[in-house]
Amino acid sequence: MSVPRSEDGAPILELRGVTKSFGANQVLHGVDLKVYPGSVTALVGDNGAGKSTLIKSIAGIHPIDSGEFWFDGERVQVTGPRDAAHLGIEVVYQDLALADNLDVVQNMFLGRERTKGAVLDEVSMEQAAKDTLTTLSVRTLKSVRQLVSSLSGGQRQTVAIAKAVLWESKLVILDEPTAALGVAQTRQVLDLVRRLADTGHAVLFITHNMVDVFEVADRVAALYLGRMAADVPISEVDRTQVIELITSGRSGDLGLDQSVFEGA
Amino acid sequence: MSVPRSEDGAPILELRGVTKSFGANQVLHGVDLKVYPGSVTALVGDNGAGKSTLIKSIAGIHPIDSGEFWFDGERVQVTGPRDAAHLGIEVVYQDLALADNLDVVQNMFLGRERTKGAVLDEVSMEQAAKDTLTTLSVRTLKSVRQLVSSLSGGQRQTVAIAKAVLWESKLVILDEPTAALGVAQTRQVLDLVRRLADTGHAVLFITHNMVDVFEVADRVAALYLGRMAADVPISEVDRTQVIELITSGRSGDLGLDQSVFEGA
Amino acid sequence: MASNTVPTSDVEPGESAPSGFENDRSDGTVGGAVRGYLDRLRGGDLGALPAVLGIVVLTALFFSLRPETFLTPLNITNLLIQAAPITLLAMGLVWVLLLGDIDLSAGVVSGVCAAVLAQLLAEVGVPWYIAVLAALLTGAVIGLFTGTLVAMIGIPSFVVTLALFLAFQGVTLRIIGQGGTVPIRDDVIRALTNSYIPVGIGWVLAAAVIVLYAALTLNRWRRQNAEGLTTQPLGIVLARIALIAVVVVGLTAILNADRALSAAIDLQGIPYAIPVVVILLLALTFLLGRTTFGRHVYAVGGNKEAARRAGINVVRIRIMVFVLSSSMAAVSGLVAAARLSSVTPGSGGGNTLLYAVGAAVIGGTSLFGGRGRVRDAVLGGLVIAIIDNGLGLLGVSAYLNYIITGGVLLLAASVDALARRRAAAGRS
Amino acid sequence: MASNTVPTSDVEPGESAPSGFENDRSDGTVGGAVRGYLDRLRGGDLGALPAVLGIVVLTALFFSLRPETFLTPLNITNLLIQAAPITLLAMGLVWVLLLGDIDLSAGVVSGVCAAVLAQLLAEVGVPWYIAVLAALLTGAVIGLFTGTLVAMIGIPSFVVTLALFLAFQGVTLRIIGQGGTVPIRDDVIRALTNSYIPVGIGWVLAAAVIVLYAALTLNRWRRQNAEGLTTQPLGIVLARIALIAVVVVGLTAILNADRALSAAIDLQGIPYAIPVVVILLLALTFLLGRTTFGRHVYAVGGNKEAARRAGINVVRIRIMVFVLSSSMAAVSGLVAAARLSSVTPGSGGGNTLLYAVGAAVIGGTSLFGGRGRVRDAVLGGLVIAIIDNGLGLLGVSAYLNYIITGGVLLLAASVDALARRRAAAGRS
Amino acid sequence: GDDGGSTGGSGGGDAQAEGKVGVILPDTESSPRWESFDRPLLEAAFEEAGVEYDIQNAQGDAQQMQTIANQMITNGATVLAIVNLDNASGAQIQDQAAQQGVATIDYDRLTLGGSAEYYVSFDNTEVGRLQGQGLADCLGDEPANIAFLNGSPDDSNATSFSNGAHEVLDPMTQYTQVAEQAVPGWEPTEALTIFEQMYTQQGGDIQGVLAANDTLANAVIQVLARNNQAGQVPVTGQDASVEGLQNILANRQCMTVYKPAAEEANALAELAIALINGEEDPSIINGESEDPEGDRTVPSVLLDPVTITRDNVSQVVEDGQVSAEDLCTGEYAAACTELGIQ
Ligand SMILES: Nc1ncnc2c1ncn2[C@@H]1O[C@H](COP(=O)(O)OP(=O)(O)OP(=O)(O)O)[C@@H](O)[C@H]1O
Ligand SMILES: Nc1ncnc2c1ncn2[C@@H]1O[C@H](COP(=O)(O)OP(=O)(O)OP(=O)(O)O)[C@@H](O)[C@H]1O
Ligand SMILES: [Mg+2]
Ligand SMILES: [Mg+2]
Repeated sequence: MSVPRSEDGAPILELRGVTKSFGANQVLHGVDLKVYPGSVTALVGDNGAGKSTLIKSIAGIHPIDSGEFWFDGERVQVTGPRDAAHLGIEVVYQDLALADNLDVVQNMFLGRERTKGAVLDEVSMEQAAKDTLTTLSVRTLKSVRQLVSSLSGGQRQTVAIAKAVLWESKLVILDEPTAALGVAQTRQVLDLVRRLADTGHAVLFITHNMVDVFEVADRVAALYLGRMAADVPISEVDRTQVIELITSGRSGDLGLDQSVFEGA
Repeated sequence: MSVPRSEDGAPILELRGVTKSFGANQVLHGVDLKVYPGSVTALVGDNGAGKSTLIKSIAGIHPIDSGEFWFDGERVQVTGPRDAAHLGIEVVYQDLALADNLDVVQNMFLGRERTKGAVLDEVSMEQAAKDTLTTLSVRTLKSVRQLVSSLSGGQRQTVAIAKAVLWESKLVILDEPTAALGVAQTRQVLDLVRRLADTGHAVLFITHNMVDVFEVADRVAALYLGRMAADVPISEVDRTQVIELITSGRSGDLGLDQSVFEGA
Repeated sequence: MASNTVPTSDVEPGESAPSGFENDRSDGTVGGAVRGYLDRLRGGDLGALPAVLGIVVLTALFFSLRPETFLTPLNITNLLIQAAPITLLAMGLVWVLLLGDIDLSAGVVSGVCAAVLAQLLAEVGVPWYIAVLAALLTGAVIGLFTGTLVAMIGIPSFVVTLALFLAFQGVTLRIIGQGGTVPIRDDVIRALTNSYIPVGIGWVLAAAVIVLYAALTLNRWRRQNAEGLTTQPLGIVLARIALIAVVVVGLTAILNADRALSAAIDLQGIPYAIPVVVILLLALTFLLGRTTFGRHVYAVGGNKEAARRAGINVVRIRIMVFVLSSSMAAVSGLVAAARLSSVTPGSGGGNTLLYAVGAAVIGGTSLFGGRGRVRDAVLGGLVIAIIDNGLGLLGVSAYLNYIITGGVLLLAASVDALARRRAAAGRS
Repeated sequence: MASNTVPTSDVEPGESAPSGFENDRSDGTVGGAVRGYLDRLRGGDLGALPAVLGIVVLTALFFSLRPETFLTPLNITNLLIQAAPITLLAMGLVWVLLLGDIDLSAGVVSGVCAAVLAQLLAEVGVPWYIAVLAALLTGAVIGLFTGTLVAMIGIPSFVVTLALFLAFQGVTLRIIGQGGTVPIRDDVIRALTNSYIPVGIGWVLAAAVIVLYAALTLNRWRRQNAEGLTTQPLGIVLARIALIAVVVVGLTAILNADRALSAAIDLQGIPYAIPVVVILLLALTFLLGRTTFGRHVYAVGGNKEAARRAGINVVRIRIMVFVLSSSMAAVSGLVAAARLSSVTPGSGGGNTLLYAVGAAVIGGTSLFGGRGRVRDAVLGGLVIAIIDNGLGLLGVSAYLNYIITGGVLLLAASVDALARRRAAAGRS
Repeated sequence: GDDGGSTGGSGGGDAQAEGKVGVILPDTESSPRWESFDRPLLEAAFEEAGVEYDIQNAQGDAQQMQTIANQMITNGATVLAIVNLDNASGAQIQDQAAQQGVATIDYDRLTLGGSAEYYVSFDNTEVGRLQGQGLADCLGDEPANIAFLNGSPDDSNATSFSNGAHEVLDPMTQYTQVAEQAVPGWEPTEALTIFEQMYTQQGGDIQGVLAANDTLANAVIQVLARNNQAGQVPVTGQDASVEGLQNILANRQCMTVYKPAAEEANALAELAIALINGEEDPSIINGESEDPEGDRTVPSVLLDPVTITRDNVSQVVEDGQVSAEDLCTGEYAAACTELGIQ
């Protein structure tokens, strides 16, 4: 839609000092993050570092304990997924969240059904679903009227991704979207991520795959035990540094220093 | 336990002509497969090719329509997961299958609780669970008495893997075990897979990651649309060939030929 | 990671064309559609089959035991009127069950609404339409209350409605108060079950229903076909229209036949309660199957969290479903009151609710949410009414009646379960 | 993919040591344990708190309304006997609910078993222990039947037990005869609720319970501590033992006080039904919490498919749970029959079942399976018995009784729900 | 029914000077009378005599009745009157009361094998006999098919009613008994279906219906009305409820059995007061009843149930059991005028 902007511009989403606990278990410790339109930000971190918790907070699934969200230059309160959707944030969750009793088309249009008058416009939704799935290289799906409960792991993930990219949102967040995908499908999703950014959308992309990070990301943000260890342009780090940031929270000048933990 | 044997020896598990349909949807078409003790067989295939269905058939989750299972040289009937467990087959499923209302220790010992007299031996189970998890490089888990519903995606996967490797089974089947794992954890699992094979166990390993395939596998079996396109030693194929087998079912001399489909 | 394009020409398209969606292109023949249906049955998707089978088997059974009375126009009319209150109640409960919730208070709510109606008519003397409106409003307000407690406060629906089940018994007792029963004398209300549509008008209505159904079905088929989407072959569509026509014409003929037991009297025509049930069935089926609201109800029942993440206002949907269900309970209470021409403190109590839930479940609605249709209530309601009606003709003693009713219910349910189980051999 | 070893020395161990499991090492202080408990509460894990709060609030309420009678030894004894049948029934139902199933027939099963007992005593004249055995066996066989239908044939438990709910009403009616009652004259059976343990023996029993509890708890703590596993600090363990001791001693003192209303009569001692409840509570708690069977029940309730894949014989577990639950229904029927010294065709009917399920749910057991404890039945049963008992003292009219009972249930449930909801602000 | 105040020394030894009466009514469904007649009438009688009282309803549940009895005794009742739900559970309550030194009265239903001091009642078997006779009177000597619609199968009083009716009707050979069913829970909706099916099965060939009470009778009448037979087929009833009386006024019901609740309530109040005051042989005692099971005789106040037909409907109004205002609404006004009811 708009022209791509570099990360020097204003961030579309900015988090300041976000903290979040589950009972006694503090998962996020004052996390700052900036996501820019027209660029792909890779969010990396060890298992259990808090990546999914962070993006669920952005999406309004979890209320946060403290911290600020700024979207498009304004401070916003996100109290539920509906708020996030209204802002123009679309999310593919790691745990997918599909309604198993509905079919592929119904899931893809859930919450945003097309209607003709009061009546659901099944014809147009079915057509649009097929078109989108085709661009994602889905070739083994027998029918778009199949219940998602009967889909393979990769097929489910594709449906979730297709659902998110159907809507031209300002910010697309993808939590390990290629984890269950085959070679060809992964290729399509990476291309899609790049294409989204190139057409001016902001993309936040969680992955454990370093190859993917260095292929599509413009920036990389590393979480270490719930703290943001680094949030830098991809050009400033190499693969070994990113892995160090993930596993130990620091790498050379970058990352957290001991004082952070002692201050806690 | 036993000394490693090469794939020239007798296969521990052999499938002959396994077919399986879900209603009108035929998913497996006469699949043959051999898995050898002391070696890692990578099962690859596109999303929806039928990999998970195949291993669920082996594990007795799905009854098959026709075909034969041979285990350790004998023809066997597997009518449920209990049969598979008795044979010495241990499986990590793609959809994990953990009881969300139980904690990590309880899940890891589910179905094989240790007891002292009639009473559960919680102390020894907790200790064993901790030991196993530690070898899998789990560092962010706060407590082994945490409910698995509160675990991150990668932590859940680790628990499922830990549950399977606790038992020294003859055949270990892993369905995309590293999909949600971080860099370090993936490393540990790959090492573990190799170690299992080197100590004489048979491993059947499903993955979409070609790097992993070529790192740990001794053989590679490629499923294409429910048909076994190739089942060959890793030394006979290269990466491009495997990808071709996955995406088109054939590569040069290898793979299915047109007549297979015409015969159907 | 070379992205190979797949040589589609290599493989035979009919079976495994890798371009996908091959099952979405029907082969357009009736035979293919029938095969598809049998495959679905084998796949465990039994749909209405078990309930329909139950109706057929029970009808055959009672007909063989009481050939001279069971299938007379009089008894069929009785049967339909007997089935109406429970069916209406179940038609509301289906929605609650779709959410994975339960409403134990639905039966007594129907009693409260009927009591409101009766007292307004008897004590205040308002015209019937005001009283009906008030009763429906009472139902809706109760639903709003229940729904709010369940969806906003988050108390499990079982507990909320158990508490309300008790409380509303007291309310009915209070409303009815001295005298113990309130007779209903209003002719319009009583007409619901005690008067009959003139024969001519009955036939016109029947024709209208058939034409409307045919027009809508054919139009839908035409449109889908034009877009090249999944459709059933025209033959099947026409066959369904024919089936509906036969059922409607057959029932109309039976209800329009003279069913008086003595020659002196003239007793014929469709009882007004029947079109009420049919219209509500059509309206609710439309709401559930063809509108956004219905879609969201399924989604909330299938996976609340997924629905929430998709931006659906889960709280609103749940509240609205309880309002709808309690309003249907009110309608059911009205019909039951009309049938008895009076309201007692026990109205809607006893086994009313369990029968209604049983009707929905036997019809095919799942108690765990996400699976069910409005017509399930009608089919299941018929099964239960047939058992009751047939046993009444047999005139067995009370204890046998309990045992046989239970036994038949069990049998009906186990046919269903066994069929699904056989099918499940092919499922996870 | 370099596998860096993590420089553990870099980070402060107490908070985020990357070696994991830090929450498993308790800091060993009482303060820490209390903080942990508060954190768990905030985290939404309320445990027994809402039910205990309910008991306390209701007691305070009724005490303030009827200060001269509510907390007298006589009334407390009455209360405990009143609570016994419903508690016993709920103690069985908890297991069924843990599986995510329901048993609508449990109430009438208790009636059938009581009818068997009564007829064997009255008509056949067998000794009491044979009659009791036969009643328990009847319960077990019924459970086997129900469980088989549910677990092997795969009919939803709601439908099976709805059908059996009807059928068993007929069976009781058959056994007892229309409009009949069978009096129970056997002294041993009647002693359950009408005779009392001699004061001295009562004190010995109380002491035994306390010593046993202390020994088991301390031994467990010692063993866990020795292995360096998660434990509660000794202070907390001792505090819990003290709490149990206070409750047991207090209750024993109250029940051993003379509660006769006229000076001429001598009425004191623990009713025999109380140790029956306590022993079953302890035994079932052990079975559920400390054995493989109990663990598997939780697993099946939490995720049937995961349990199946883990090699658990899901069918067997479900059948056994139904056997257990129906046997407990039989025990409940015995106590209820002893209390009335008679059995009628309506025994176990009416609201019995709903109250028992309500008791389990108010105690904290989930209707969706996987969450619950045996003690929930006791706590919830007490809540319901207190409402009943207190309202009986107030002497309100029938309609108000219904409304107030419903209202109080609702209130109790919403306190729970609101607390959980506040906590859920911190959950997904 | 709440006395509000504290009774002070409820456990005190001298029950002579003061006491408290507890009354437990059985349910709300077998008849509307318990909540709508007995409760207010008893309240009025006790208030007049200046006795403390507590009236509760067991809501059809014997366990509940047991609980209420416990609570009343705890609350210091010195006299307990119960309408038992069945003999054995009633006897249990009375035994327990005796243990605590509380005197008991059987109200309306005699507890066989019980230990009540007194018994106040209409004879339930007699009620059934009146119904049988009433039906026979309406039918006359013509041969007729008759159907029985009995009360709840788990209610022992329903058995007494039907026994009485059979006693009268069984010897009458001109009648053929073509159908007999018990109505679970006295539920009128069930009764409707049950009778509808009887009627259909008999091809409408039913000339008389013995319905156990007015609520069941009304259900029968609805079925008859739908077949344009209301008024042609005599139907019996019980309770003299407004609905039943209106059906009688409109000629749809042939008779009902009236049990003047006021008489019964007053008798109970009088006996209770006598017991509290330690009176021997209250003058109101007019007979005694056999308790074959307990092998004893119980001093009784036995009241006569009255057959009400269209001719003596006015008696019920005159007794004040039903107000003319309630009865003579709308279409019934004319009949009331005709019969001189106001
Ligand atoms: N509902 C919850 N209750 C308690 N703890 C939770 C909850 N959800 C997550 N956690 C904990 O929070 C931490 C972070 O979890 P999160 O899912 O954000 O990790 P992640 O970075 O997405 O990991 P992964 O790469 O494995 O997906 C984990 O230690 C997890 O155990
Ligand atoms: N229960 C079911 N009912 C109907 N179809 C099913 C069912 N389970 C799987 N399928 C279909 O079978 C095919 C194979 O599924 P399977 O899960 O075996 O794929 P897979 O090779 O494991 O794919 P992935 O790599 O995505 O995990 C898919 O097309 C899927 O839609
Ligand atoms: Mg995650
Ligand atoms: Mg798979």
